[in-house]
Amino acid sequence: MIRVQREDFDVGAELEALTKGNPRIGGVASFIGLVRDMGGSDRVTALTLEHYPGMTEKKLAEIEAEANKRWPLDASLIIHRYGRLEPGDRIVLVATASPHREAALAACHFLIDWLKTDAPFWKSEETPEGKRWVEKRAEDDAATQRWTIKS
Amino acid sequence: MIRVQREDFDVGAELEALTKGNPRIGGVASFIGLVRDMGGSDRVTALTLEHYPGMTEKKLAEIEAEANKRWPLDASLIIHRYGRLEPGDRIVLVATASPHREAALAACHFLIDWLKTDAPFWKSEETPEGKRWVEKRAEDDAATQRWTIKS
Amino acid sequence: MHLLYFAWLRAKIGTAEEELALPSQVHDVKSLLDWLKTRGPNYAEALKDLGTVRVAVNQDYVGPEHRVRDGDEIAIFPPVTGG
Amino acid sequence: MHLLYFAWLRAKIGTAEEELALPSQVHDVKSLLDWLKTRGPNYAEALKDLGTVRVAVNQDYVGPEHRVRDGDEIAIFPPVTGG
Repeated sequence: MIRVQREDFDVGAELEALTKGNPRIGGVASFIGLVRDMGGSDRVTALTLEHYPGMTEKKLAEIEAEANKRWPLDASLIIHRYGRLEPGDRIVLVATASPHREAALAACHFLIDWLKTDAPFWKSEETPEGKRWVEKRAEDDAATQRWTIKS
Repeated sequence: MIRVQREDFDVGAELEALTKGNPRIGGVASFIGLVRDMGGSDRVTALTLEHYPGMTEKKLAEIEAEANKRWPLDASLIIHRYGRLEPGDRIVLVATASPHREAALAACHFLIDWLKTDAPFWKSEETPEGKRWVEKRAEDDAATQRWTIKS
Repeated sequence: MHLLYFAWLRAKIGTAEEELALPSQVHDVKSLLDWLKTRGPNYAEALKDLGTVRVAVNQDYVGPEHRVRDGDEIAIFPPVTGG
Repeated sequence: MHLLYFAWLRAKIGTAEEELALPSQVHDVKSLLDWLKTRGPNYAEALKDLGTVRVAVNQDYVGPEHRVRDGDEIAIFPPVTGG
Protein backbone atom coordinates (compact mmCIF):
# COMPACT_ATOMS: atom_id res chain seq x y z
CA MET A 1 0.00 0.00 0.00
CA ILE A 2 1.25 3.49 -0.72
CA ARG A 3 0.14 6.84 0.64
CA VAL A 4 1.27 10.38 -0.15
CA GLN A 5 -0.04 12.81 2.43
CA ARG A 6 0.53 16.07 4.23
CA GLU A 7 -0.49 14.65 7.66
CA ASP A 8 1.72 12.80 10.12
CA PHE A 9 1.20 9.05 10.63
CA ASP A 10 1.04 6.77 13.67
CA VAL A 11 3.93 4.30 13.30
CA GLY A 12 2.63 1.81 15.89
CA ALA A 13 -0.85 1.71 14.36
CA GLU A 14 0.51 1.42 10.80
CA LEU A 15 2.82 -1.49 11.65
CA GLU A 16 0.08 -3.23 13.62
CA ALA A 17 -2.38 -2.89 10.72
CA LEU A 18 0.21 -4.34 8.33
CA THR A 19 0.25 -7.76 10.04
CA LYS A 20 -3.26 -7.87 11.48
CA GLY A 21 -5.01 -11.17 10.86
CA ASN A 22 -2.06 -12.77 9.07
CA PRO A 23 -0.31 -15.26 11.39
CA ARG A 24 2.03 -16.34 8.56
CA ILE A 25 4.12 -13.19 9.08
CA GLY A 26 7.26 -13.78 11.13
CA GLY A 27 9.00 -10.44 10.70
CA VAL A 28 8.30 -6.78 9.99
CA ALA A 29 11.15 -4.52 8.94
CA SER A 30 10.64 -0.79 8.85
CA PHE A 31 12.45 2.45 8.26
CA ILE A 32 11.36 5.90 9.41
CA GLY A 33 12.98 8.95 7.87
CA LEU A 34 13.01 12.09 10.01
CA VAL A 35 13.80 15.75 9.40
CA ARG A 36 17.20 16.33 10.87
CA ASP A 37 18.95 19.40 12.11
CA MET A 38 22.71 18.94 12.05
CA GLY A 39 23.19 21.95 14.30
CA GLY A 40 26.04 24.42 13.96
CA SER A 41 26.19 26.74 10.95
CA ASP A 42 24.19 24.20 8.95
CA ARG A 43 21.14 24.54 11.20
CA VAL A 44 17.94 23.53 9.49
CA THR A 45 14.92 25.15 11.09
CA ALA A 46 12.39 23.66 8.67
CA LEU A 47 12.10 21.60 5.50
CA THR A 48 9.55 21.85 2.72
CA LEU A 49 8.85 18.81 0.54
CA GLU A 50 7.41 19.47 -2.88
CA HIS A 51 6.26 16.59 -5.09
CA TYR A 52 4.73 15.78 -8.47
CA PRO A 53 1.17 14.65 -7.71
CA GLY A 54 0.24 11.75 -9.93
CA MET A 55 3.77 10.72 -10.85
CA THR A 56 4.67 10.31 -7.17
CA GLU A 57 1.90 7.76 -6.60
CA LYS A 58 2.77 6.03 -9.88
CA LYS A 59 6.48 5.71 -9.02
CA LEU A 60 5.88 4.58 -5.43
CA ALA A 61 3.44 1.92 -6.66
CA GLU A 62 5.99 0.73 -9.24
CA ILE A 63 8.77 0.53 -6.63
CA GLU A 64 6.48 -1.35 -4.25
CA ALA A 65 5.47 -3.77 -7.03
CA GLU A 66 9.15 -4.37 -7.83
CA ALA A 67 9.92 -5.22 -4.17
CA ASN A 68 7.01 -7.64 -4.11
CA LYS A 69 8.33 -9.28 -7.28
CA ARG A 70 11.83 -9.67 -5.83
CA TRP A 71 10.94 -10.86 -2.31
CA PRO A 72 8.13 -13.00 -0.87
CA LEU A 73 6.31 -10.28 1.05
CA ASP A 74 2.96 -10.70 2.71
CA ALA A 75 2.47 -6.96 3.09
CA SER A 76 4.25 -3.69 2.37
CA LEU A 77 3.66 -0.03 3.05
CA ILE A 78 5.15 3.26 1.91
CA ILE A 79 3.91 6.52 3.41
CA HIS A 80 5.62 9.70 2.22
CA ARG A 81 4.69 13.15 3.47
CA TYR A 82 4.93 16.48 1.69
CA GLY A 83 4.61 20.10 2.84
CA ARG A 84 6.46 21.96 5.57
CA LEU A 85 8.11 19.88 8.31
CA GLU A 86 10.30 20.68 11.29
CA PRO A 87 13.34 18.89 12.80
CA GLY A 88 12.25 15.63 14.42
CA ASP A 89 9.13 15.35 12.21
CA ARG A 90 8.59 12.08 10.35
CA ILE A 91 8.97 12.28 6.55
CA VAL A 92 8.63 8.72 5.38
CA LEU A 93 7.72 5.26 6.61
CA VAL A 94 8.64 2.10 4.73
CA ALA A 95 7.56 -1.26 6.14
CA THR A 96 7.67 -4.80 4.83
CA ALA A 97 6.27 -8.01 6.31
CA SER A 98 7.24 -11.54 5.39
CA PRO A 99 7.28 -15.05 6.82
CA HIS A 100 11.10 -14.69 6.73
CA ARG A 101 13.18 -11.91 8.23
CA GLU A 102 15.76 -11.78 5.44
CA ALA A 103 13.08 -10.98 2.85
CA ALA A 104 11.53 -8.28 5.04
CA LEU A 105 14.90 -6.66 5.84
CA ALA A 106 16.20 -6.71 2.26
CA ALA A 107 12.94 -5.42 0.76
CA CYS A 108 12.74 -2.57 3.29
CA HIS A 109 16.31 -1.52 2.48
CA PHE A 110 15.59 -1.73 -1.26
CA LEU A 111 12.42 0.38 -0.96
CA ILE A 112 14.03 3.25 0.93
CA ASP A 113 17.07 3.27 -1.40
CA TRP A 114 14.86 3.33 -4.48
CA LEU A 115 12.42 5.92 -3.35
CA LYS A 116 15.35 8.23 -2.55
CA THR A 117 16.38 8.18 -6.22
CA ASP A 118 13.10 7.51 -8.06
CA ALA A 119 10.22 9.20 -6.24
CA PRO A 120 9.66 12.78 -7.49
CA PHE A 121 10.09 14.71 -4.25
CA TRP A 122 12.27 17.76 -3.72
CA LYS A 123 13.38 19.21 -0.42
CA SER A 124 14.13 22.81 0.36
CA GLU A 125 15.58 23.78 3.71
CA GLU A 126 15.15 26.88 5.83
CA THR A 127 18.35 27.87 7.63
CA PRO A 128 19.41 31.02 9.49
CA GLU A 129 21.20 31.98 6.23
CA GLY A 130 18.02 31.63 4.15
CA LYS A 131 16.22 29.05 2.06
CA ARG A 132 18.11 26.57 -0.11
CA TRP A 133 17.30 23.54 -2.26
CA VAL A 134 18.72 20.25 -1.05
CA GLU A 135 21.15 18.74 -3.55
CA LYS A 136 21.13 15.14 -4.61
CA ARG A 137 23.67 12.94 -2.82
CA ALA A 138 25.92 10.78 -5.00
CA GLU A 139 25.74 8.09 -2.27
CA ASP A 140 22.02 7.77 -2.89
CA ASP A 141 22.57 6.88 -6.54
CA ALA A 142 25.25 4.41 -5.51
CA ALA A 143 22.89 2.83 -2.96
CA THR A 144 20.22 2.32 -5.60
CA GLN A 145 22.74 0.98 -8.11
CA ARG A 146 23.48 -1.91 -5.74
CA TRP A 147 20.00 -3.26 -6.36
CA THR A 148 20.34 -3.23 -10.14
CA ILE A 149 20.12 -6.73 -11.49
CA LYS A 150 23.04 -7.32 -13.83
CA SER A 151 21.80 -8.73 -17.13
CA MET B 1 19.21 -0.05 25.70
CA ILE B 2 18.23 -3.66 26.23
CA ARG B 3 15.22 -5.18 27.94
CA VAL B 4 14.27 -8.80 28.61
CA GLN B 5 10.67 -9.06 29.68
CA ARG B 6 7.56 -11.20 29.79
CA GLU B 7 5.21 -8.31 28.89
CA ASP B 8 4.35 -7.04 25.42
CA PHE B 9 5.73 -3.69 24.25
CA ASP B 10 4.29 -0.68 22.42
CA VAL B 11 6.25 -0.35 19.16
CA GLY B 12 5.12 3.19 18.39
CA ALA B 13 6.00 4.46 21.87
CA GLU B 14 9.37 2.66 21.90
CA LEU B 15 10.42 4.07 18.51
CA GLU B 16 9.23 7.53 19.47
CA ALA B 17 11.21 7.42 22.76
CA LEU B 18 14.34 6.35 20.86
CA THR B 19 14.61 9.60 18.92
CA LYS B 20 12.94 12.02 21.35
CA GLY B 21 14.91 15.21 21.83
CA ASN B 22 17.65 14.31 19.35
CA PRO B 23 17.16 16.24 16.08
CA ARG B 24 20.45 14.83 14.69
CA ILE B 25 18.71 11.53 13.93
CA GLY B 26 17.69 11.16 10.28
CA GLY B 27 16.62 7.53 10.21
CA VAL B 28 15.28 4.79 12.45
CA ALA B 29 15.43 1.19 11.26
CA SER B 30 13.53 -1.47 13.13
CA PHE B 31 12.67 -5.13 13.04
CA ILE B 32 9.79 -6.81 14.85
CA GLY B 33 9.78 -10.60 15.19
CA LEU B 34 6.36 -12.22 15.55
CA VAL B 35 5.16 -15.70 16.50
CA ARG B 36 4.09 -17.31 13.29
CA ASP B 37 1.71 -20.11 12.51
CA MET B 38 2.53 -21.67 9.17
CA GLY B 39 -0.85 -23.42 9.06
CA GLY B 40 -1.41 -26.92 7.71
CA SER B 41 0.03 -29.93 9.54
CA ASP B 42 2.74 -27.70 11.02
CA ARG B 43 0.22 -25.57 12.92
CA VAL B 44 1.73 -23.79 15.89
CA THR B 45 -0.86 -22.93 18.49
CA ALA B 46 1.61 -21.41 20.96
CA LEU B 47 5.30 -20.85 21.59
CA THR B 48 7.20 -20.80 24.86
CA LEU B 49 10.46 -18.91 25.09
CA GLU B 50 12.88 -19.98 27.81
CA HIS B 51 16.03 -17.99 28.49
CA TYR B 52 19.11 -17.86 30.70
CA PRO B 53 18.56 -14.91 33.05
CA GLY B 54 21.78 -13.02 33.55
CA MET B 55 23.56 -14.34 30.48
CA THR B 56 20.75 -13.09 28.22
CA GLU B 57 21.18 -9.52 29.41
CA LYS B 58 24.97 -9.84 29.18
CA LYS B 59 24.90 -11.14 25.61
CA LEU B 60 22.33 -8.61 24.39
CA ALA B 61 24.39 -5.78 25.90
CA GLU B 62 27.54 -7.13 24.21
CA ILE B 63 25.80 -7.39 20.83
CA GLU B 64 24.40 -3.87 21.20
CA ALA B 65 27.86 -2.54 22.14
CA GLU B 66 29.35 -4.25 19.08
CA ALA B 67 26.76 -2.61 16.79
CA ASN B 68 27.53 0.78 18.32
CA LYS B 69 31.23 0.16 17.72
CA ARG B 70 30.69 -0.74 14.06
CA TRP B 71 28.18 1.97 13.10
CA PRO B 72 27.65 5.60 14.15
CA LEU B 73 24.38 5.12 16.05
CA ASP B 74 22.72 7.78 18.16
CA ALA B 75 20.43 5.26 19.86
CA SER B 76 19.66 1.55 19.82
CA LEU B 77 17.13 -0.73 21.47
CA ILE B 78 16.65 -4.46 21.86
CA ILE B 79 13.55 -5.79 23.61
CA HIS B 80 13.18 -9.58 23.78
CA ARG B 81 10.25 -11.32 25.41
CA TYR B 82 10.12 -14.70 27.12
CA GLY B 83 7.28 -16.91 28.36
CA ARG B 84 4.26 -18.27 26.49
CA LEU B 85 3.21 -16.46 23.32
CA GLU B 86 0.57 -17.06 20.67
CA PRO B 87 0.62 -16.62 16.86
CA GLY B 88 0.72 -12.94 15.96
CA ASP B 89 2.31 -11.98 19.31
CA ARG B 90 5.47 -9.86 19.22
CA ILE B 91 8.67 -11.64 20.34
CA VAL B 92 11.42 -9.14 19.70
CA LEU B 93 11.99 -5.53 18.72
CA VAL B 94 15.31 -4.26 17.41
CA ALA B 95 15.66 -0.58 16.56
CA THR B 96 18.58 1.63 15.60
CA ALA B 97 18.74 5.36 15.04
CA SER B 98 21.45 7.28 13.22
CA PRO B 99 22.02 10.52 11.34
CA HIS B 100 22.42 8.28 8.24
CA ARG B 101 20.03 5.64 6.98
CA GLU B 102 22.71 3.18 5.84
CA ALA B 103 24.13 2.93 9.37
CA ALA B 104 20.70 2.44 10.93
CA LEU B 105 19.66 -0.21 8.37
CA ALA B 106 22.92 -2.19 8.54
CA ALA B 107 23.09 -2.10 12.35
CA CYS B 108 19.47 -3.25 12.68
CA HIS B 109 20.13 -6.17 10.33
CA PHE B 110 23.31 -7.06 12.23
CA LEU B 111 21.55 -6.99 15.61
CA ILE B 112 18.71 -9.30 14.63
CA ASP B 113 21.10 -11.74 12.91
CA TRP B 114 23.40 -11.84 15.93
CA LEU B 115 20.77 -12.18 18.57
CA LYS B 116 19.35 -15.15 16.66
CA THR B 117 22.63 -17.01 17.08
CA ASP B 118 24.08 -15.52 20.29
CA ALA B 119 21.29 -14.70 22.73
CA PRO B 120 20.48 -17.66 25.03
CA PHE B 121 16.80 -18.15 24.22
CA TRP B 122 15.12 -21.44 23.33
CA LYS B 123 11.73 -21.87 21.73
CA SER B 124 9.35 -24.75 22.19
CA GLU B 125 6.20 -24.98 20.09
CA GLU B 126 2.78 -26.37 20.86
CA THR B 127 1.19 -28.08 17.85
CA PRO B 128 -1.83 -30.36 17.47
CA GLU B 129 0.70 -33.25 17.51
CA GLY B 130 2.22 -32.15 20.83
CA LYS B 131 5.06 -30.03 22.15
CA ARG B 132 8.42 -29.85 20.38
CA TRP B 133 11.65 -27.91 20.71
CA VAL B 134 12.49 -25.61 17.80
CA GLU B 135 15.71 -26.61 16.08
CA LYS B 136 18.41 -24.22 15.09
CA ARG B 137 18.33 -23.12 11.45
CA ALA B 138 21.59 -23.40 9.48
CA GLU B 139 20.58 -20.19 7.63
CA ASP B 140 20.78 -18.30 10.92
CA ASP B 141 24.41 -19.27 11.42
CA ALA B 142 25.14 -18.31 7.82
CA ALA B 143 23.44 -14.94 8.32
CA THR B 144 25.60 -14.19 11.36
CA GLN B 145 28.75 -15.36 9.59
CA ARG B 146 28.28 -12.60 7.02
CA TRP B 147 29.01 -10.03 9.70
CA THR B 148 32.26 -11.65 10.79
CA ILE B 149 35.17 -9.35 10.13
CA LYS B 150 37.86 -11.28 8.29
CA SER B 151 41.17 -10.87 10.05
CA MET C 1 1.65 19.85 -24.70
CA HIS C 2 1.38 20.47 -20.97
CA LEU C 3 4.62 21.52 -19.29
CA LEU C 4 5.30 21.20 -15.56
CA TYR C 5 8.31 22.56 -13.65
CA PHE C 6 9.40 21.60 -10.12
CA ALA C 7 11.74 22.73 -7.35
CA TRP C 8 14.44 25.24 -8.35
CA LEU C 9 13.59 24.82 -12.04
CA ARG C 10 10.09 26.08 -11.25
CA ALA C 11 11.53 28.92 -9.17
CA LYS C 12 13.99 29.98 -11.91
CA ILE C 13 11.50 29.75 -14.78
CA GLY C 14 8.92 31.51 -12.64
CA THR C 15 5.95 29.31 -13.37
CA ALA C 16 4.75 25.87 -12.21
CA GLU C 17 3.03 24.90 -15.44
CA GLU C 18 2.09 26.10 -18.88
CA GLU C 19 0.20 24.88 -21.94
CA LEU C 20 2.16 25.31 -25.17
CA ALA C 21 1.59 24.30 -28.76
CA LEU C 22 4.29 21.92 -30.01
CA PRO C 23 6.57 23.91 -32.40
CA SER C 24 7.48 22.22 -35.67
CA GLN C 25 11.20 22.01 -34.80
CA VAL C 26 10.49 20.06 -31.56
CA HIS C 27 10.32 16.31 -31.98
CA ASP C 28 12.14 14.91 -28.96
CA VAL C 29 13.18 15.89 -25.41
CA LYS C 30 16.49 17.31 -26.57
CA SER C 31 14.96 19.61 -29.18
CA LEU C 32 12.25 20.63 -26.68
CA LEU C 33 14.88 21.76 -24.15
CA ASP C 34 16.84 23.60 -26.88
CA TRP C 35 13.70 25.41 -27.96
CA LEU C 36 12.64 26.28 -24.38
CA LYS C 37 16.04 27.96 -23.81
CA THR C 38 15.19 30.44 -26.57
CA ARG C 39 12.00 31.53 -24.79
CA GLY C 40 13.72 33.96 -22.45
CA PRO C 41 16.65 34.50 -20.06
CA ASN C 42 14.79 32.75 -17.22
CA TYR C 43 14.52 29.56 -19.34
CA ALA C 44 18.10 29.90 -20.59
CA GLU C 45 19.36 30.25 -17.03
CA ALA C 46 17.24 27.39 -15.63
CA LEU C 47 18.24 24.99 -18.41
CA LYS C 48 21.87 26.00 -18.90
CA ASP C 49 23.30 22.85 -17.26
CA LEU C 50 21.37 19.89 -18.61
CA GLY C 51 23.34 17.59 -16.29
CA THR C 52 21.07 18.74 -13.46
CA VAL C 53 17.83 18.50 -15.46
CA ARG C 54 15.53 15.47 -15.46
CA VAL C 55 12.54 15.00 -17.74
CA ALA C 56 9.43 12.85 -17.38
CA VAL C 57 6.97 12.38 -20.23
CA ASN C 58 3.53 11.20 -19.16
CA GLN C 59 4.96 10.52 -15.69
CA ASP C 60 7.82 8.26 -16.76
CA TYR C 61 11.49 9.24 -16.69
CA VAL C 62 12.83 9.59 -20.23
CA GLY C 63 16.12 10.33 -21.98
CA PRO C 64 16.97 13.09 -24.52
CA GLU C 65 15.93 10.98 -27.51
CA HIS C 66 12.43 10.33 -26.20
CA ARG C 67 9.81 11.51 -28.72
CA VAL C 68 7.41 14.23 -27.61
CA ARG C 69 3.93 14.74 -29.01
CA ASP C 70 1.25 17.36 -28.63
CA GLY C 71 -0.98 16.28 -25.75
CA ASP C 72 1.98 14.91 -23.74
CA GLU C 73 2.41 15.85 -20.09
CA ILE C 74 6.07 16.87 -19.88
CA ALA C 75 7.68 17.55 -16.50
CA ILE C 76 11.10 19.17 -16.13
CA PHE C 77 12.85 19.12 -12.76
CA PRO C 78 16.16 18.72 -10.90
CA PRO C 79 17.34 15.36 -9.49
CA VAL C 80 14.92 14.15 -6.84
CA THR C 81 15.75 14.47 -3.12
CA GLY C 82 12.93 12.72 -1.27
CA GLY C 83 12.95 9.97 1.33
CA MET D 1 30.48 -25.54 40.73
CA HIS D 2 26.95 -24.47 39.88
CA LEU D 3 25.45 -26.32 36.88
CA LEU D 4 22.51 -25.01 34.84
CA TYR D 5 20.61 -26.87 32.11
CA PHE D 6 18.26 -25.35 29.56
CA ALA D 7 15.64 -26.37 26.96
CA TRP D 8 15.60 -30.06 26.00
CA LEU D 9 18.84 -30.69 27.89
CA ARG D 10 17.06 -29.61 31.05
CA ALA D 11 14.05 -31.77 30.15
CA LYS D 12 16.20 -34.85 29.45
CA ILE D 13 18.41 -34.49 32.52
CA GLY D 14 15.35 -33.77 34.63
CA THR D 15 16.66 -30.81 36.57
CA ALA D 16 17.22 -27.10 35.88
CA GLU D 17 20.24 -26.68 38.14
CA GLU D 18 22.43 -28.44 40.65
CA GLU D 19 25.38 -27.67 42.88
CA LEU D 20 28.19 -30.21 42.54
CA ALA D 21 31.69 -30.48 43.96
CA LEU D 22 34.31 -30.47 41.21
CA PRO D 23 35.67 -34.07 40.90
CA SER D 24 39.45 -34.45 40.67
CA GLN D 25 39.33 -35.84 37.10
CA VAL D 26 37.45 -32.76 35.80
CA HIS D 27 39.67 -29.91 34.67
CA ASP D 28 38.05 -28.60 31.49
CA VAL D 29 34.67 -28.55 29.71
CA LYS D 30 35.42 -31.77 27.83
CA SER D 31 36.27 -33.76 30.95
CA LEU D 32 33.25 -32.25 32.74
CA LEU D 33 30.89 -33.51 30.02
CA ASP D 34 32.56 -36.95 30.03
CA TRP D 35 32.14 -37.18 33.79
CA LEU D 36 28.50 -35.98 33.72
CA LYS D 37 27.65 -38.76 31.24
CA THR D 38 28.63 -41.32 33.92
CA ARG D 39 26.14 -39.87 36.41
CA GLY D 40 23.15 -41.79 35.01
CA PRO D 41 21.26 -42.79 31.86
CA ASN D 42 19.45 -39.41 31.75
CA TYR D 43 22.83 -37.59 31.55
CA ALA D 44 24.22 -40.12 29.07
CA GLU D 45 21.18 -39.69 26.82
CA ALA D 46 21.12 -35.87 27.06
CA LEU D 47 24.83 -35.56 26.30
CA LYS D 48 25.27 -38.36 23.75
CA ASP D 49 25.64 -36.03 20.76
CA LEU D 50 28.00 -33.24 21.77
CA GLY D 51 27.44 -31.61 18.36
CA THR D 52 24.14 -30.28 19.73
CA VAL D 53 25.53 -29.21 23.12
CA ARG D 54 26.74 -25.69 23.92
CA VAL D 55 28.51 -24.67 27.13
CA ALA D 56 28.83 -21.30 28.82
CA VAL D 57 31.18 -20.75 31.76
CA ASN D 58 30.38 -17.70 33.87
CA GLN D 59 27.96 -16.58 31.13
CA ASP D 60 30.40 -16.69 28.23
CA TYR D 61 30.37 -19.28 25.45
CA VAL D 62 33.41 -21.55 25.72
CA GLY D 63 34.96 -24.46 23.83
CA PRO D 64 35.85 -27.98 25.08
CA GLU D 65 39.33 -26.94 26.24
CA HIS D 66 38.07 -24.16 28.51
CA ARG D 67 39.26 -24.69 32.10
CA VAL D 68 36.58 -25.19 34.77
CA ARG D 69 37.03 -24.33 38.44
CA ASP D 70 35.00 -24.86 41.56
CA GLY D 71 32.80 -21.82 42.02
CA ASP D 72 32.20 -21.50 38.25
CA GLU D 73 28.67 -21.09 36.92
CA ILE D 74 28.49 -23.63 34.10
CA ALA D 75 25.48 -23.75 31.78
CA ILE D 76 24.84 -26.57 29.33
CA PHE D 77 22.23 -26.17 26.63
CA PRO D 78 21.30 -26.82 22.98
CA PRO D 79 21.96 -24.29 20.19
CA VAL D 80 19.95 -21.12 20.83
CA THR D 81 16.74 -20.40 18.89
CA GLY D 82 15.65 -16.94 19.97
CA GLY D 83 14.82 -13.85 17.97
